[in-house]
Amino acid sequence: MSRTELLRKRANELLSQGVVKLVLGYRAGAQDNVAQPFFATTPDQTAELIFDSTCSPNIANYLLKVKNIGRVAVIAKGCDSRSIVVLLQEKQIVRENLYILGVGCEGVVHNGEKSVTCKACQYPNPVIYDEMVDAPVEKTTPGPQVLKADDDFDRLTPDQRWQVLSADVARCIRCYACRQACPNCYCPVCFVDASTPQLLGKTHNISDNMVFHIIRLLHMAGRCVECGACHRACPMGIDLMRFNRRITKIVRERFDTSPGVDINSPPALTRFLPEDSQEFIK
Amino acid sequence: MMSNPYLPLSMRIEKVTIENDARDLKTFDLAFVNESDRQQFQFIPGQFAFLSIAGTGEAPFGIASAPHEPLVKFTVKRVGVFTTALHEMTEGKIIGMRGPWGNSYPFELMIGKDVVIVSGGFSFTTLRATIAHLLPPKNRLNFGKITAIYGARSPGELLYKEELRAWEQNPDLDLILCVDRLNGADWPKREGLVPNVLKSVAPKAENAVALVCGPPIMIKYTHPVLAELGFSPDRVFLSLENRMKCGIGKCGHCNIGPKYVCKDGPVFSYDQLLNLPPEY
Amino acid sequence: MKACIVTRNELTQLLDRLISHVDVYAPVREKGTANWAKISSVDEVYLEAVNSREPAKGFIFPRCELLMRFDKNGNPIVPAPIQEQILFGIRPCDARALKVLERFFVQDGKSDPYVQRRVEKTTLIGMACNRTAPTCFCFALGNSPHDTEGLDLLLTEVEGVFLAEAVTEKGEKLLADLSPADETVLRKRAALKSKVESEINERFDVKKLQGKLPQLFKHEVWEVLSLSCVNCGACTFLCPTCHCFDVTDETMRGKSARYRVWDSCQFTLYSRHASGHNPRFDSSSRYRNRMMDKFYYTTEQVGLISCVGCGRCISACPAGIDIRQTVAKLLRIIDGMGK
Amino acid sequence: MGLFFNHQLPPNWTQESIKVIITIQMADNSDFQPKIVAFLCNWCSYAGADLAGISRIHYPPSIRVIRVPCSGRVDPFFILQALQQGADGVLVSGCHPGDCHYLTGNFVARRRFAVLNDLLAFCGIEPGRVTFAWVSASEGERFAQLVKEVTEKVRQLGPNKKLIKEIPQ
Repeated sequence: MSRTELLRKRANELLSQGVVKLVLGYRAGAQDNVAQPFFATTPDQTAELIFDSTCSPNIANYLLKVKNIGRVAVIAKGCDSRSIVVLLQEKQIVRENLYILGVGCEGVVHNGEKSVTCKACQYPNPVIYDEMVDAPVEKTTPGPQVLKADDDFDRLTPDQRWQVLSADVARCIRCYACRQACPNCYCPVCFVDASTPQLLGKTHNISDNMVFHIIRLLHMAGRCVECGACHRACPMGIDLMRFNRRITKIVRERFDTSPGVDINSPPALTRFLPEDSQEFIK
Repeated sequence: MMSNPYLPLSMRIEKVTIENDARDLKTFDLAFVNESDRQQFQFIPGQFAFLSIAGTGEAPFGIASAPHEPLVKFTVKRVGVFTTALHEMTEGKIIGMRGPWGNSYPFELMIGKDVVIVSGGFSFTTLRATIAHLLPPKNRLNFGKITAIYGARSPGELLYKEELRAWEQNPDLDLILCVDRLNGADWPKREGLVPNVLKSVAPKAENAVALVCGPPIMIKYTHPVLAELGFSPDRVFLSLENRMKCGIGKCGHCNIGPKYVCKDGPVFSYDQLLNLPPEY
Repeated sequence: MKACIVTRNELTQLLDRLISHVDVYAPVREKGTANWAKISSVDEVYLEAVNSREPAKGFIFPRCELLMRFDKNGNPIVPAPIQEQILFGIRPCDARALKVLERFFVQDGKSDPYVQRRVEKTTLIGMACNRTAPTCFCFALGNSPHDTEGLDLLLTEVEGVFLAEAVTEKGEKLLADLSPADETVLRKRAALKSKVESEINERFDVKKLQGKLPQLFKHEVWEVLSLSCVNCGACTFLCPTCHCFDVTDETMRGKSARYRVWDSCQFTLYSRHASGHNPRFDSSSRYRNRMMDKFYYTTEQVGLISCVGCGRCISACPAGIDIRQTVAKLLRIIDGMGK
Repeated sequence: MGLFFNHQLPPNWTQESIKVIITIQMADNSDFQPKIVAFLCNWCSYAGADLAGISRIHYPPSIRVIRVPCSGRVDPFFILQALQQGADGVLVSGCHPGDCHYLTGNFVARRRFAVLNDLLAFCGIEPGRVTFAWVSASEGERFAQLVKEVTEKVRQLGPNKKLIKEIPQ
């Protein structure tokens, strides 16, 4: 049986046996390049479920929508499962209400090719699950790696780096698709929406755009699992993964931890060690 | 360039009155800096205008004064950045105002009829304007019995206290004041929520028009009572407040279905609203 | 109106002449697709990607527009109007969208002066589509990839040369001293038209939709439809007809000014009252508002539906939502209601 | 006349030479006075600054102090906002690790600052625009020294041209 068939079979069983109230997965999407998150509530609906390289939205994002309806089965890729771990650590969802159907992932497509983040994926298989739908996939990429593009970028002078990045974020239309597509951006009131006082200007200028992206990253520090959902969501094609890769690199190198891998190690910025490096402090 | 509806007229703050014990409600009486503006600014009670502070922002408020009154009156609650800045303004300061926007209460329809005014909290403003507009002899004769029920959380929260005292003595107007709960306050008058008081006062419905303005919750419970008293939906008028940015039906924020509160409202008859989505 | 044949050279000359004395904007290559930019030479024009990443609405309704500057005493100063501008290579769907915006903003009585003065200064040279993208569905809404609505001049590439049809006086002026088109070209063009239209298969009964939508307000379908929506503003910001804006003041080092910036009905903040009460507090009501606005509200307001079938919301959606599927579903429900 | 000696120019008054002088004057960045926003923790660094003042230790008048209860209160947003508003430099200072009045405030802050520090470097904000330091209540001398260094560094960097917010006109 194909993976999709196995998936439908299990989803169907879980629903008909009443183990779960709802199966959260994907169905064929608008164009052939983005699958649509799908909420199957009856066994026959599970026939619509699919899992393939178009299933790029981070499904954990939708757990927050259905967290109050009882036990939910969720079809999770490696990155999705890491987001779930972060959400569990931050007490946004309850493990008992989850039934994680793990699926191995060979990477998702974006603009017709393998998504840039998947090319460096460290966790193609779920880090947490109740059952694997079929056999785990081979991890193809070697240990933590920064793309060549990043090395080249680092060689630039500060001014050149600023040039590149500010030109990129200058195109940001502040539609906040990046925020909305991210499962770990769940604040009831985002700092950009804070109105008393208004923290961030609404007009379009490099400064505000850049500050938006920097603060967004700081909020992601120790929480971003590099799923690339924001990167793929950006309608202006801003290279958000360049920022995300950097923030995870910083966290990895400074605090020797990767978010959402170990449920017992809380997000890096919520804890500290007395011996944390402070070479940058006078 | 054609007349620009976004340009504020400059107004001088003539008088600032603290209205309530909580001190978060202030009334600003504004005078036009330019005589020409004063002549052009023609409005009818029920309409609203945007107050504006350069570099801080602007926000819409119902006009609380009647057309014949010399100063334009606004009562503002301190909630956000703009209203806080406004509350810090003192007499003599210049601020901006643009308007008047929106429709008004249906005075043509009200002619020869009784008028029942139901209001709660600080949204009394445009109804205060209405009463002030109806009372002068030349207008008063055109209308039947005027009953006004006005309630607030506590005695200290009632607006325009001086004026209310005077109006209570006024034979042309039957004014009933009430407060939600007394908790110890010395209050000789009614205690109770506006809808209940309305029920007990029971103004007669035939040949009468009801004007309602208050918080969503009050409106919700007032409708059934009015229906019970026999007010048909087309004789009940509400003044709505939605978030709005432009006042001329362009910014999109204040839509209720295909209607814009700023352009087609803020005053809607209840039967109009029954045909619109409940987005207010 | 006048119709002429324009060879590539003639077109180049025409553009060069325009570029020399007005701002000419056109789709240029950007990040693997096309987007609008000011051009200094014809070579920059890039029409291979069927449509530009962003719609052309920014030219009459910018993402961030200065409404007024304030002097030291807080008196407003309105900025000077823009220069004449020409949009070259705009697609018929986007031109139609600009028409919708114009109708909405420029109405007798309450006109928006900022949009109005931009509209007056803008000339639209359209380029008919001879092929479609998978997300295109203008024809499904009863429009055509060869429509002239809203344009001043429409160019259609016919076997290496261009058929130029003037739609307005503005457009006709541009065609001075060009040879008129003959029958054969017009016939070939008609063939192209029916060919490209045949690439779009769906048909939507828009009249039925707008007539019946008001009855769907309390329908549970919105709950279902909005489940996969994450309420980002991508669809609305890339929509060529979405026109909602926020007014915001800025004060920096003594300078202060008032701007308007695009806003989206998909945001929670959009409809939240100062009191905290929010008439459209949940995802489904906001999703509903967008669909209703496209196919019902704007027909009440300006007599046109405000979806032109450009398909940007489809390709931009991070959740793979397809407005065509939504419309189809709504129509199915409406048919169901009939029985 | 001083002008001419400063710039070794021929003492003549032709339009030429005066134009040259003006250009030189304008290009001359030496009299750029940096504005530096300093977030000082109430218990250590602010007291340190106080001590510097009381002990009459001279340091450049370039800093604008904002007192915060603890370095842990310093939201990275504050730092960025200072730069947006036009500060040429930002100094953030709190108690030495272990001395925090709230025991662990500066430990938590330290991780946050580390990330911000690296991120700003990545974005191309010149190293030295934003400085972090630990200054105790007894280190008046050190505080003055620190301000001297920071001011000097920022003067070398020149005015903040990157994150400063120019509102569209």
